[in-house]
Amino acid sequence: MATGDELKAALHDLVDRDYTFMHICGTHEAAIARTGLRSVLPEGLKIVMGPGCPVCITPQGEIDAALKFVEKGCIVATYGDLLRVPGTKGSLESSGGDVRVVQGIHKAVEIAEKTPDKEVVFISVGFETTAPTVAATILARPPENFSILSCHRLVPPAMQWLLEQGEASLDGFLLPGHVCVVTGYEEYEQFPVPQVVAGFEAEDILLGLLMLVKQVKEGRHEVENAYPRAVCREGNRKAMDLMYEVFEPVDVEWRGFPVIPKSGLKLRPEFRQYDALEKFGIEIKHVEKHSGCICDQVLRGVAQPTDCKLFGKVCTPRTPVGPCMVSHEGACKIWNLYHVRHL
Amino acid sequence: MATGDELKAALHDLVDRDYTFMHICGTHEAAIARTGLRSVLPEGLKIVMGPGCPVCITPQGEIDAALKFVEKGCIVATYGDLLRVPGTKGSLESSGGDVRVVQGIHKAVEIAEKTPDKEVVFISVGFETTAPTVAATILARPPENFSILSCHRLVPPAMQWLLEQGEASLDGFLLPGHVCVVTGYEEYEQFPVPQVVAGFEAEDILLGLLMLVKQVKEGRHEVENAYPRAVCREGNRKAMDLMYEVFEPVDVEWRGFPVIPKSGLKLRPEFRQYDALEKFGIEIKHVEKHSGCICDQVLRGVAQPTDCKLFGKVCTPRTPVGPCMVSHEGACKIWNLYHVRHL
Amino acid sequence: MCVAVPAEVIEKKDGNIGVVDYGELKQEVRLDLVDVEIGEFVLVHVGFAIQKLSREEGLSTRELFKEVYAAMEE
Amino acid sequence: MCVAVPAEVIEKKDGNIGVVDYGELKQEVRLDLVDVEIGEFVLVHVGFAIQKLSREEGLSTRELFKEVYAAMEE
Amino acid sequence: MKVNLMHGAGGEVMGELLSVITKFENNNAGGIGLESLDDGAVIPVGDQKIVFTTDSHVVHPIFFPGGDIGRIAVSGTVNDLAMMGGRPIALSCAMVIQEGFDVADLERIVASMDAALGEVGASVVTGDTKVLERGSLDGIIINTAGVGVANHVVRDNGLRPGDVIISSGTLGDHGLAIMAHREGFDLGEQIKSDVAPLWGMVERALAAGEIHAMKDPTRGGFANAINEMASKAGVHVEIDEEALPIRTSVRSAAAMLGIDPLEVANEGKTIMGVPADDVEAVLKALRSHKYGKDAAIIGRVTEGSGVVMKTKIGGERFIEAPIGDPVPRVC
Amino acid sequence: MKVNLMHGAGGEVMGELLSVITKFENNNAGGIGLESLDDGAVIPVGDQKIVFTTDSHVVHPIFFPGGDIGRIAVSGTVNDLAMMGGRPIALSCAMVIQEGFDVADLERIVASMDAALGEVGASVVTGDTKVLERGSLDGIIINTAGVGVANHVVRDNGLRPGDVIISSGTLGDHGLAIMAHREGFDLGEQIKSDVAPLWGMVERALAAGEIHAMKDPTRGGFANAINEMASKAGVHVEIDEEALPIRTSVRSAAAMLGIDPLEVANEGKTIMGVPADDVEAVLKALRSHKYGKDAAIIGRVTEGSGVVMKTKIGGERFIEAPIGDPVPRVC
Ligand code: SF4
Ligand code: SF4
Ligand SMILES: [Mg+2]
Ligand SMILES: [Mg+2]
Ligand SMILES: [Mg+2]
Ligand SMILES: [Mg+2]
Ligand SMILES: [Mg+2]
Ligand SMILES: [Mg+2]
Ligand SMILES: [Mg+2]
Ligand SMILES: [Mg+2]
Ligand SMILES: [Mg+2]
Ligand SMILES: [Mg+2]
Repeated sequence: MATGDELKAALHDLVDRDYTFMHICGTHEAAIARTGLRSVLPEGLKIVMGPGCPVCITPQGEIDAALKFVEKGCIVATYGDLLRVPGTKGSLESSGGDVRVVQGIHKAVEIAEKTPDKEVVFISVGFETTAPTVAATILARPPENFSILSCHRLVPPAMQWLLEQGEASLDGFLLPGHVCVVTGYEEYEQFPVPQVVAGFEAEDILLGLLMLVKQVKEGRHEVENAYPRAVCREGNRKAMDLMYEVFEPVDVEWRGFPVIPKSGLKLRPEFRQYDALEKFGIEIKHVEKHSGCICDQVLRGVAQPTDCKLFGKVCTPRTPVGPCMVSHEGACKIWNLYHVRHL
Repeated sequence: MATGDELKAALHDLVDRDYTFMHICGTHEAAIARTGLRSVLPEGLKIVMGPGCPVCITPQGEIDAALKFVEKGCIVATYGDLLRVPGTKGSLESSGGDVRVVQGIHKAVEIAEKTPDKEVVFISVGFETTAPTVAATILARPPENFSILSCHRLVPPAMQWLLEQGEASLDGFLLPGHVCVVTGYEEYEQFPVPQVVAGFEAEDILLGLLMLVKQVKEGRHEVENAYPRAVCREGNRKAMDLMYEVFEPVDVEWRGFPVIPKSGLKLRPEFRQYDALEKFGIEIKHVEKHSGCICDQVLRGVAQPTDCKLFGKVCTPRTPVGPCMVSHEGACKIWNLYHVRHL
Repeated sequence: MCVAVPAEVIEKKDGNIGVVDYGELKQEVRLDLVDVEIGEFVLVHVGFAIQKLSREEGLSTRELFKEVYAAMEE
Repeated sequence: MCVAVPAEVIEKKDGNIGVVDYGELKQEVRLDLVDVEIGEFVLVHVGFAIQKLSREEGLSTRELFKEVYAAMEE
Repeated sequence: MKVNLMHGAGGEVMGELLSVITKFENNNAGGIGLESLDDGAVIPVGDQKIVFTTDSHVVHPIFFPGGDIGRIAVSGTVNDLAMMGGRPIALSCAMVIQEGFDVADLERIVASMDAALGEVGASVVTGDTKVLERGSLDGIIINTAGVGVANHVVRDNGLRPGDVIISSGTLGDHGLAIMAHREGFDLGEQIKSDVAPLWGMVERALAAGEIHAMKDPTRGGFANAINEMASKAGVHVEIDEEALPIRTSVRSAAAMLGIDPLEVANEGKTIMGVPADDVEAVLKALRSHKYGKDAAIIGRVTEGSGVVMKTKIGGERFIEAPIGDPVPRVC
Repeated sequence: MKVNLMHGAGGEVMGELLSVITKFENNNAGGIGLESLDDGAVIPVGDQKIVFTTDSHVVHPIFFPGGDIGRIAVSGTVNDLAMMGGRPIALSCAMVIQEGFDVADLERIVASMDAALGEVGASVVTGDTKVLERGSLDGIIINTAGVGVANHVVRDNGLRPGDVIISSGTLGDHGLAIMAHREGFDLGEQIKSDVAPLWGMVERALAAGEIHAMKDPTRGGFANAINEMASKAGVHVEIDEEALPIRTSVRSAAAMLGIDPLEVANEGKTIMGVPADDVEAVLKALRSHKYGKDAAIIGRVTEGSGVVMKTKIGGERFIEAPIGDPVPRVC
């Protein structure tokens, strides 16, 4: 890998005007924050956040549904990330129910196997990176007392929607490395903007930025790969095939966004027995966002958290108003932690 | 009231040979133990215990049924006395369920009124003293989510059964004062043995004993009343009428005894909606007693707790084997506490 | 069996409810099973008055003893 | 999104299960989504290997930078 | 074996659990240690005798007539120090709080602790707070430990034949206040807990005469405390039923609930063994303090073992440490 | 307002709860009191400086790789005493136990406490036991309070510009051992907690040189401790990411679980501020003890405020006290 010092020097050499790039990956934002990466960028080079955190973009109605399973006495298994996300009435963590943090869906299935007299519902969030793991597990036919609440989302439809809005004056996109591990990046070639697939070490991100600046300067718009040790153009076909064997795309709302066509994943009819919503007769309800929250603009890259009047006052990591203040990968939360306090 | 000293002197004057009287009231035993009454009696005068503790004589199957209501998620309300009585699998206290100690059935009904979304089952033990309070409450038509497990027992059928056995060489009976408050004592006149209704102060009991000794000496066998401030021959007619309006006698097992004809109380058909057994489809199962336990003999007055090989060794108040070691009014428990330790 | 305690009726309320005094301790109890007036004494069991107590009879326990014992003296 | 960590496959078991080493830390992971051999590197996400990592490609990131930067020098 | 509720209720059963829990080889810091199971320990530091004790407090309801968990948490530890002859100096306060607990209630509790501290001139100087998630704790647990300084250490094992047993006041108030106040008995606030920090009163008694043994009759009540004192000292104690100070309201509630007032906790009383010559002076000193005005002679110590009560009827019966917490009974 | 879990996780949020819980007027016994929120309090008794501290311990699971709740209960209090410069003398032990708890587990816990006590020559001299009914507590809570004696009191607010920050060893071990061991991650015993009583090590360091400030990075981890030390002293602290001692296995688990190892508890470490002249000697003393062999210089103190980390890439970012207990994240 190239050293950080070389990359920083190259970027400083190269950047001669203002550039704004968007990443659409919470893990990119977390890495940027953790490594203090913004502090080493040349002036003028800005990274803004897109809708890349699967927890942030899970609408409140889906969290409320998860809480309904708790109420019904189910064991609810999920990733730790979802524990503290507030629904209309509290969070999974404060629900007092039997909520288990698991590493992945296979561990939730193990719980179901061990407690055959209890219903186990797995709250299944995640983008294309995660959905294939769910598909592989469902294909192995888990026991009858197991089901999932599918909150999956697909990245390209959201990116397309963003580009159609055309609000943010973006010079290009840092593509989500781990999504592309699975999907490859062929699908992104349809978008007429500079794009680079990047990994998650500071050096990976610096390299990605360097390649983006170069594309802009050279007037190109294509998809380049700065993460070749993990990503190839075709991705992981086996994983993608499994995903589409089990799921089909569906129109769905994103938190802070309207309904985006074909941007969600629903179990195909032959796997409906694992659909917790159908099994328990629960419907996802749309919940109106708090009026002052500009999360939608933040997630579209047209506003920064500090542009929000509620930021740091009414809306804090402890009393989150919008989704972006909720997740560890949420833009507002990360800004609250790393950018604002003393700078 | 006559003073204790006068009564003691009179008893000592009078007792010239061995006398054995049986009381059939746990509260008598408790009073005797609490006041150290046996220590002031003349030598030769013995008081033995009969089946007078409603907790002791409640068969294990009925406790198991109470635990089933806990399992079914009902709120179980009962008197504190029943909390620690072991069923086949633990006690109400250790069940982890929503078990409420109430002063009486009316408080259980209040709970049902306050929690309309929960079933409330009242575990209803007690002799004729208690059953009318239950009857009065049922007649007022409690809410639909309320029902009772009727474990009631009647005293005279058990006394008749005891007399028919003829094992214990008893000189007479101290009749249960508070049962007779309600029933009066006319019904006891059928039994051809000396009987005296007694109250629960030390002086009341001493007076009762004095009257019993006198009957024996005079060769009489009748029912006399040493508790006239509370008991009259006809009892409380209003209470008895209510009791029989709601309940009908039924053949039933007593813990440590066989089935005694017409010795229990069952809700009459028009009140069956309040019968928890029918409501939840639960049956009382007969549970075999531990082989070494001689509780049945203790309760019939033919053996003392210290005659039992298990007493104080395998069977202690903490690890009760038989019913008599369970209740605060149980013969074995009381002997363990007050008689055996250092004497 | 049956813990029961004497108490004085100090108030009557609607719905067969009365307030009794056990001795520096007052409580509401049910009066369904007895007909009593304020100032009378009752025996209370599981929160219900189960019988009126007669003061005169109560006082006469001493007499009762005297009778019994006197009879024996002979 | 998606925390994923590289690990070396050190054992393969029945039922699409493998043991990986993240660096002084071993764990069983699911191999449903990849075809790998012992000694190869994978990227692990939510307990599943989601892709093989190519060592050669990994090493060539430095080359990639050099290429990119060299191209710019011109 | 599993721990059960009786293991926590004092008396003989609790002894079994204690034998496990006190199996420390490192159990004494050169004074009186864990092995003596007294109200507290004594640690010599320099030329001073430091008294040290702890208690965790769980009370339902947390606010009750006459007090609250905060007042108990301070009084319990102040009193254990006082029972050793120690002037309370500093307390620690460690709260374990359930998620969802009302902060306004915490404020009340802290204010109540502060008031009790003020009565005896002690301070809470160090603390700890843990919050547990819903479902893993019912309400709040407050632990206090206390550090005091004793001029003259008093033990709970010092009864001697010839001693007179004094109770500093009425018995059973706290336990019956709690029970009467619980939902379902509708007795409201008619019985008040006696919870109080006793150092002021004990200090006067210590100055007035010799005290051979002292203990606060908390868990398991008087019945438990007097048995512990008798058995540790290897003496017989005889109690006069008629001399026992018990409030009429407490007696009434005890009768109604089927509970022995000698078996429930007191939180503002001490039981003392005092040599006959000093009884008058000690009694006078106790009665001079607001928390000791009902102090009474309730029995005497002789050679032998066990605790016997002379009943009103002239009978005798043993007073035994209760097994398990008393439960209201009605039949 | 209701108490929530974040109120118990250290940091700024906890501060809000603490402002309620520490609102005692009687908060100081003439030395260092509750107001200073240090690792413990100091009480002058005679010519001695008594150090006093307390902690309640709730750990799930109660037995974990490298230790158990008993070892934590003793180490936590011994370490708080040590952080004040106090030699641990006597501990109290108050257990609140759920009905149904296994007595064999209690025996193991007591033996483990005893072993930890033996390491530093302290004793459990007084105790208390409560048993709660099923459903009102999840497992066991052990409170210990500790009494120690200090020749020279060390505070957690004593950092001065020019001081060097030392960590006595690797960071994140305990927190990640607990998390990795929890059901569902199947990492078994690969990561061991660092739980240990540190007095022996601290004693050597105290003898070797001057220590301006000392704190054990327990709840909230290093991130919380260093922020508290910086803000109490009114100084700026700069940490070198590359100098931080973190085990490879801890790093791996942290990456896999999405957890920052600086935000989880350590139970056998101390963070010190040492004047430059004494750094060598203190470091040598620490490394001479088995619990200090990975001791390292990790940063420095300058004028200003806040804690900043120089990252490997040459960037800068703040280290903030965490909000809420870290939860494993996967996406
Ligand atoms: S600060 Fe809060 S309210 Fe404002 S945009 Fe962010 S999440 Fe929404
Ligand atoms: S001692 Fe126990 S086993 Fe023996 S008769 Fe009594 S209850 Fe039965
Ligand atoms: Mg004590
Ligand atoms: Mg104590
Ligand atoms: Mg105490
Ligand atoms: Mg603490
Ligand atoms: Mg003492
Ligand atoms: Mg500390
Ligand atoms: Mg502490
Ligand atoms: Mg600590
Ligand atoms: Mg105690
Ligand atoms: Mg310190």
